[in-house]
Amino acid sequence: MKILYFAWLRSRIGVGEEELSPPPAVGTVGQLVDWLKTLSPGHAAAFAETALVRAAVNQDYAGLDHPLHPGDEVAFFPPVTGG
Amino acid sequence: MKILYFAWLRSRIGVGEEELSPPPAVGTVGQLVDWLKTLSPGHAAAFAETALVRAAVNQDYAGLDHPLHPGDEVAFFPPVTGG
Amino acid sequence: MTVHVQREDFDPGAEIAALGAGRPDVGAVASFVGLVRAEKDDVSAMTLEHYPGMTERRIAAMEEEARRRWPLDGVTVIHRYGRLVPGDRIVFVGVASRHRAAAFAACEFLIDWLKTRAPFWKLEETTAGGRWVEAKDIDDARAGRWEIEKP
Amino acid sequence: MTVHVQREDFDPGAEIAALGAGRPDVGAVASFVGLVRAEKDDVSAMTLEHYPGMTERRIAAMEEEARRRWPLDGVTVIHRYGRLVPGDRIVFVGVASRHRAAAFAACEFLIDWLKTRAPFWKLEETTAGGRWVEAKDIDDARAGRWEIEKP
Repeated sequence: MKILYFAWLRSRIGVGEEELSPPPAVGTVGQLVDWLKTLSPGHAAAFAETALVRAAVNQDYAGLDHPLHPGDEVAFFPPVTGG
Repeated sequence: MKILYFAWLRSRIGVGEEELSPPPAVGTVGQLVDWLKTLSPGHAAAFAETALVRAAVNQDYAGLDHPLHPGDEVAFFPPVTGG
Repeated sequence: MTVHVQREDFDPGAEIAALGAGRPDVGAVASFVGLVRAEKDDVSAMTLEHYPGMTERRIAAMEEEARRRWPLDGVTVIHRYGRLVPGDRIVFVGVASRHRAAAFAACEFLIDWLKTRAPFWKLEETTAGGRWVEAKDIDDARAGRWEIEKP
Repeated sequence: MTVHVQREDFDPGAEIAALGAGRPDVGAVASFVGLVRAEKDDVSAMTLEHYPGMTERRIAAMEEEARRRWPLDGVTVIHRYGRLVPGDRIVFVGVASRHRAAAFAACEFLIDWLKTRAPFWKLEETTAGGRWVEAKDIDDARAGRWEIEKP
């Protein structure tokens, strides 16, 4: 599963992209966040305040309960500040 | 008093501008229209359907009851079709 | 504030750039360009007549009104007259503001006014000769209400 | 339909001309240009990061949504990324239509979406280093609602 990080999530985690294989129990975006938090202090810091984190699955915005499948592209980022 | 005509009012009257001295009884735009109608068949044709004629006094839109003074610039034209 | 009533064409890009130039507080420029449409098969061109003097004064008054209603940093209005063919630019309204909602609202306010109240008249060239365009809202026109407008 | 997410500057005048070119049915082109504002004294520049791929797809989806809602003849969206300084152009939305009300509504709809939902993030350069801009509607951000959006 391809995981992308943008803005300060990328800064805290230290990489913008990683290829990971979560355990089979990880079936939703929320479960993925809980699992990612355990990977490193940087991951834990990035996801410390989940209220400030947004997600996209396969390049479309997705909620915490969005189901995940092998091969999905999942991205995490702060609220957008474009335009 | 300077009187201006635009669009098909000008075509019917034959001139775009004339300097006229209405009689003292002409004190409003409406009274001016009634007097202008008597000047020529062209004037009568231009003002035949007053519902299709608009007026401006001193370059601001004005109603039939707008008062007139010597030296005023009065214009008559159809509903606008700009832009 | 810039108002031009002119025979010549204009450059929308240059006007938009001028509205933002040297004003680092301006974040938004909303603009409108009106083009002559090829609406009727028998119309090859049109001539736009206006009331010189009144046109400029009334547009300027509407600009002031727009500035009273919204916080604006710059306004440019250009309206052409004379002979135009389908595809020609006919009118430009550009509004600069810190706030995009204000820029849009003022821009739409000004073009709506120009389209319905500015003293312009269109003479279409047809195969059968010249034809004055009637106001679209013919019910309004026939209602016999003479314009009273205090901008 | 034209969507560009690019590092390079763009030419609003050329984009507006392209929206009307060769389409004599188009009578109205409404457009918006967003500029980088010099809002804070200590900010000399910013770097705009985005999510390549998702940005283009989501903008295209919103264009389709706009075309469903209004009768449009052409839509152009350009959004820059990378390093920008105050006064730089950052975003362009242009909409062509027979009807000016539709052109304005669709243009405002698209820029509102770009400003609040497109996956862009601003990193300000300050005298003290880089600083990620927080979303303006911080109450919204803190409400903990993860984005669910079906354009």
